[in-house]
Amino acid sequence: MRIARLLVTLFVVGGLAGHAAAQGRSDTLIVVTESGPNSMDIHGVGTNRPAYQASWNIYDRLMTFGVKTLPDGSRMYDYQSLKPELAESWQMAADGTSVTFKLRKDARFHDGTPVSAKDVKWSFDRAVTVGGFPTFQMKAGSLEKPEQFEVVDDTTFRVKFLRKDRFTMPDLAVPVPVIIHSELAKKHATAQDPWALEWLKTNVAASGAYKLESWKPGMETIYVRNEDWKSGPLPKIRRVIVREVPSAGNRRAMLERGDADVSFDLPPKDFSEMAKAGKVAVVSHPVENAHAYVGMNVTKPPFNNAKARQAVAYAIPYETIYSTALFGRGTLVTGNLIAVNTFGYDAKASPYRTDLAKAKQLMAEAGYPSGFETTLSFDMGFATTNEPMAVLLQESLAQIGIKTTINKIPGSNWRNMLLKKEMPLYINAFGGWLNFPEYFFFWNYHSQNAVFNTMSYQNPAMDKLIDAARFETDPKKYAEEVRGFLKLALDDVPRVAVYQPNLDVAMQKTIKGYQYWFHRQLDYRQLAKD
Amino acid sequence: MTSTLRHARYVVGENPVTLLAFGLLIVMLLAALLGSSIAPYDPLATNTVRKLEPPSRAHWFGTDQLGRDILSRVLVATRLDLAIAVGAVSLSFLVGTAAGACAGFFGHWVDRIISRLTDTIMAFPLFVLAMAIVAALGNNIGNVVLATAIINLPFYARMARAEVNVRREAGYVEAARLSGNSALRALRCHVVPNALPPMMVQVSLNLGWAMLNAAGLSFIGLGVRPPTPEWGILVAEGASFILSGEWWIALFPGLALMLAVFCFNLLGDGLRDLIDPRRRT
Amino acid sequence: MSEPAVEIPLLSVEDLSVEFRTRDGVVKALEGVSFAVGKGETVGIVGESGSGKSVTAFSVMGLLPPAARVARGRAVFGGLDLLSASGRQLDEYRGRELSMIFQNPRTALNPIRTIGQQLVDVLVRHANLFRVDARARAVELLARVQIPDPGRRFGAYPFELSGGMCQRVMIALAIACAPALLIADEPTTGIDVTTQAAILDLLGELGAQSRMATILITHDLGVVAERCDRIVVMHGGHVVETAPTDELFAHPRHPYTARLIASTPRPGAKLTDLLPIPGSVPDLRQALPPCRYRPRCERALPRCDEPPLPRLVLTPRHLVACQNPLPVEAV
Amino acid sequence: MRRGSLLRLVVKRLAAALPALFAVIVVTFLLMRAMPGDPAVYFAGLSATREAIEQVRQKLGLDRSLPEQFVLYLRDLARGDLGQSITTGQTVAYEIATRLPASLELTLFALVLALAVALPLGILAATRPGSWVDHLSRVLTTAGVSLPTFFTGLLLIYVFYYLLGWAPAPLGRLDSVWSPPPRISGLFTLDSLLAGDAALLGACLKQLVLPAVTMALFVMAPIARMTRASMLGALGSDFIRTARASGLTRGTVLYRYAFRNAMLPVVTTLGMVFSFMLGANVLVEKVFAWPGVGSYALDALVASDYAPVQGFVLTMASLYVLLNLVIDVLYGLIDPRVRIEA
Repeated sequence: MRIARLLVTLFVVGGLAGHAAAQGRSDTLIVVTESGPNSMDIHGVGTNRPAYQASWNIYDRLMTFGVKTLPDGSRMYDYQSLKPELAESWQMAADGTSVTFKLRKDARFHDGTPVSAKDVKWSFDRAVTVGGFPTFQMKAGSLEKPEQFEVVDDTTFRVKFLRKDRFTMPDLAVPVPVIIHSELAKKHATAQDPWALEWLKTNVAASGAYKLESWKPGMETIYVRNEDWKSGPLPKIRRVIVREVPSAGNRRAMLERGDADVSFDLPPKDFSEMAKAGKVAVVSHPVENAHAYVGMNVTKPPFNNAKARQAVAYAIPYETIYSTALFGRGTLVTGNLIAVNTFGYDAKASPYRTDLAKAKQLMAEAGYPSGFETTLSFDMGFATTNEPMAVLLQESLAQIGIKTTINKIPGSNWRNMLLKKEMPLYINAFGGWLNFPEYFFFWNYHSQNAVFNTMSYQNPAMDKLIDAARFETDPKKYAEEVRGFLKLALDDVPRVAVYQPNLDVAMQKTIKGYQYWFHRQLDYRQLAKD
Repeated sequence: MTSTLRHARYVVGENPVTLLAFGLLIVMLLAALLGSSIAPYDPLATNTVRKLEPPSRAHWFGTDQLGRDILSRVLVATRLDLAIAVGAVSLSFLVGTAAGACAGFFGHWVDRIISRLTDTIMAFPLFVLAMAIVAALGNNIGNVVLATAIINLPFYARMARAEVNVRREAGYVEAARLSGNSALRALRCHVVPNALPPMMVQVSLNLGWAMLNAAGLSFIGLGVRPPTPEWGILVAEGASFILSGEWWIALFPGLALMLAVFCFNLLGDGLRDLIDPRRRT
Repeated sequence: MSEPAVEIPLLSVEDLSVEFRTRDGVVKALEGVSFAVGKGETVGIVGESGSGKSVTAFSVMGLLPPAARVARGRAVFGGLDLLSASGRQLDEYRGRELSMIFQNPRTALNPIRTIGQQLVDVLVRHANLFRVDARARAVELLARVQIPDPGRRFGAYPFELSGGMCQRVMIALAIACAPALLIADEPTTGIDVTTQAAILDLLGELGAQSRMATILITHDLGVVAERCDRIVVMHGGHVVETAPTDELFAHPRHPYTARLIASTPRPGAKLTDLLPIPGSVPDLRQALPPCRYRPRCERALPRCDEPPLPRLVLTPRHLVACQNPLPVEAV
Repeated sequence: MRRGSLLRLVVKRLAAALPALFAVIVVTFLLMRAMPGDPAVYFAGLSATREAIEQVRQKLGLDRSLPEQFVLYLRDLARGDLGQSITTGQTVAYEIATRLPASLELTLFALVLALAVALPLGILAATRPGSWVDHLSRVLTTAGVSLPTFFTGLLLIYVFYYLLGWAPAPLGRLDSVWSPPPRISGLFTLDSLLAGDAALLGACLKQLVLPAVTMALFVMAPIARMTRASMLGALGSDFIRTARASGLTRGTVLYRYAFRNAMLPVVTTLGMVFSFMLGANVLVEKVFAWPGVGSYALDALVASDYAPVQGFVLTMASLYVLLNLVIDVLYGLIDPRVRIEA
């Protein structure tokens, strides 16, 4: 032991202790994360989630959401209030068919070029044209064609509406419609690549609050404050270092030892213990419009039988999963499909609970008195919670005669498997950015059969209710329609919601100003370090 | 026979470490044979009321996240781990030795082809090759065994080739041929039996390595399906609990894994002593 | 058994017993071996392989393998008992006062060091020379052992030389510091037949030039007959007879010596005259009779089974270990 | 070694390695395509429509037939283009160029550490075979090789970083308060030494210790074993007897005579150990967030990102060929007999 100490001392000679130095700098934020951005361009193909965080802090959008403080003192974005970012003001047309934005006159890109309306148009044209995720997201707000976007003059920009859609305005404040320095980008565009997708993947043409100082994919990303940022109050943090630390254990250790300031994505157990230990602050928000569920493929036996599906819903050991796999981080929903903080939430809506006798009886009614065999699949990338959940589920299902083989599927294949829609029984999760029940149901239960409708559930009655709710203007009718499709989904039960996950974040107690965002990424602009 | 026994006794007497290894092997074999009957609990049964309990009188090795008894899981895993190791090693031993023996015996183009193949495997970063094989062929135990066998092949092929070359030149084969035996028969009856003993040493050393390899694959999530207990998986599961102080979840299966590999390695040394006292290393 | 020598012998081995611990039990490789070597004298040690010749030499040099143990005895050289000397003391003596050359000279030299470097290593160690000066001495030595073009050979590796050349290098190593005693253990084994005599002649010359005593170990009586002053005959780890060369050949007293002489080809003898020695070298792992030649001996008597083995002093320079020695007229 | 013969040796060995390298390329290519995941689906994102997926597939060139894809791949390779990683968005050549030094540095450091312990242990054991020192060294090194590296790594982090706080955070090559030295070799320790920055060197070494120890523990056993065996062989050989008979000191006999000869098989073992380490440090890199090629390949493999895996395997295979070449040359430097034959 003494030799080891000597060795360590030897190696320390000359090096000042790393974390002491890090702590001494109150305007530097050290974030540790499982994986980092793979692109700086949110419009690119295959852009991953951490890239949204990079994009969110580097680029500006026309508008952003306001902030509200919850009863427990935590802060979150306010969907009801749109606030200016690059646009200093906007005006709805009297006929309601367009909106006109006035851009800030003092807004500059990082290279000093003023931001103009043609940059906005180029950026929006790009988002609706390149295909894939950005186009899809724009479409969710009825933003579909370049013709909708019009440059009025250098600082005036108009968006024409295709139809009356209450998602159009908020959709302009989500991460996708970023404003890109079009002149700079066009210099790097080619005939094959008119939107400079290649170049913008690794380069930045932005006007946002942070500049990219250095980016080593797979290692770290360093941001530095844009001192000339005018689209909001100047951020307090001068420099942000985002380090990729793949091991959750290491991330936790670093937080607890003060070597890191903030970390998302830790196993629920770590959050629960850190919250108890009290060394670091743990802030939690139930993720809006999200749940983890047990899905069943309704196109094939045995789960084409609603009774068999109900049997599963009665056999799930909800409480045990909640306390054991989740360590109580999240909200137990026992089948309820509308999240606690989403319109239409009704604590008593779901009839389901753990009731093995009832489950057995349903199995018999379904024509499977002696059970059946099937496979239970989950995404290996989320094994921390999925695996104990699967094991508990397997054990419980065995008691009603359903013998399952657990199938861990590597992340690269999981999406493929979801797309193929062949897995009979699986654990999965969904979360929507826009916090509306019909938005959720449209993607998950509508017979357009989007990839999120993993159960291949198709029911005209359901479609009718969802479609009606999407464009409903009468609040009363709307509430009724929501109740309607919820009831239908609960009766048919192609999927059983088990819990609503939390967005947990652990940070040093000196970190102030954290707020929850629907995109679940960290907004450096709001943070401060005492 | 008695002289062999006396020799064995001498080797063990000379080398207490070998004795230790033999002891460990016997314990391990017993655990593999009787595992499920001597395990105090059902290794698969969860008991969430008693989750994450440290070692106690009721649970000597503590319990895991789902309240399963770790001692029982470690005990029951012995059989599977041994099976993976033995399966992988015997597969690569059989195929590798046969290929290597053919290469060494026939020479010429047979030798060239087989040597190229082994060169190719050797040039791969072996662990990544194993990962890719399991990922490509499907994530199950059978493929873990296969992948481990493939990355071990070159060692056996090369060794068998070298041994056969030596024996061939030593004249066994000429003699057998002159007395009217076919080449293959000479290979089977004279060369292979003589080359076997030194290869057995390799087998023993390799068993340990195969186990570690399988455990490594488990660690990154490839291999055994939950809830089947397997040491590598148990360590991997426990790894995330180390920092929160639940060290027993990873430690005990880790120790079991280590002891098993340790035992095979020492046993290889002991075997070598038995076969050839001069080549002891 | 004492040696009534005229002067104090250079090396006096007394009652030397060596055992080997093996997995099959203890092997008594040497038992009660005694003999002496005078200054400048050339003594031959002969016997079949396994008779203990080399073990005797290795014991004297302190080069026994770890499994061997000196059970009894002394080997006094220049007032120092070599058998109880420390490693450091031995290192001071070896190479300077007493040195040894081995059989198979090609493997006896370090394969990855030039022969010159190896000579220099020894010279630097014992002759208090700097490496630069040692080089000149080394070339000189190579010339002395009649290696042609010594300056160029200095940089040669052993594998570039013939066996005979290597043995010359070995000899150069051994005589580098002008030792008082040189032990040559089968120096011609592993060497081309045509050069064997040349090597032996070189050894003889060097011994004569510098009054260096030599122990010549061989299984070939023919070799020692011409070159040695005295001969020690060994069998099964015992010294069975010691005598001046002429007397030994004229009047061998031990039955084994007689057989050995009879089995050695000599000039003028016919092949049909050669007699094989019956039986084989005793297995030293078994329980042994006091006289280890007993099972092969045609002159054995019942009292041969009774210990101890007598050691008869026939003349001050002729000793034999036998209950029933041959009469003088036997040959 | 004469220059001509060295050159001939190099050329001959490289030519002989070409078929194996080509086979490696083919096998990797096929293995990657045999993966169950569909990169087009994966990278198009969850919300992608079928058309979007097809678009991505076309962009990645995966809509072509396998032979076509292979020919295109070979054509790019011939131009020195290893392709682009979709996960990180960078070219594979760039990533490997920046990450390989990290892996090499870790591996070299671990090897030096292992040698520093294993060589003396092996020699000590060889000079006293069968003694308690011998047994102890055998048990210790065997224990090291019996531990799965990921387990050792986690344990070391827990004890030395989390509990004792002696080691720095397991955060890759350098704490973020430091900026890396100007790039010369890519090895931070060497570069900071060249830059004359002792403090930076200290910081680099601090990060290196735990992962290097983890790896060193694992490879000590084969080195110690081989050293012991070949030392035993050398010590029992005739020329050592000659050296002792010449009264050379114990040190000279042990090091200048026995050890140098014993080095030959040890060097061969070292080559094997080194290439094994390069392949096996995947898990160590993962545990210590070490930005090497191993963790890069692992991530790419999990994501079915073809180009990085292919590039990684090819780099490793080439490295393996080079390494064997270096060992042959080294062998020639130690052993004059080999020189002549070559």
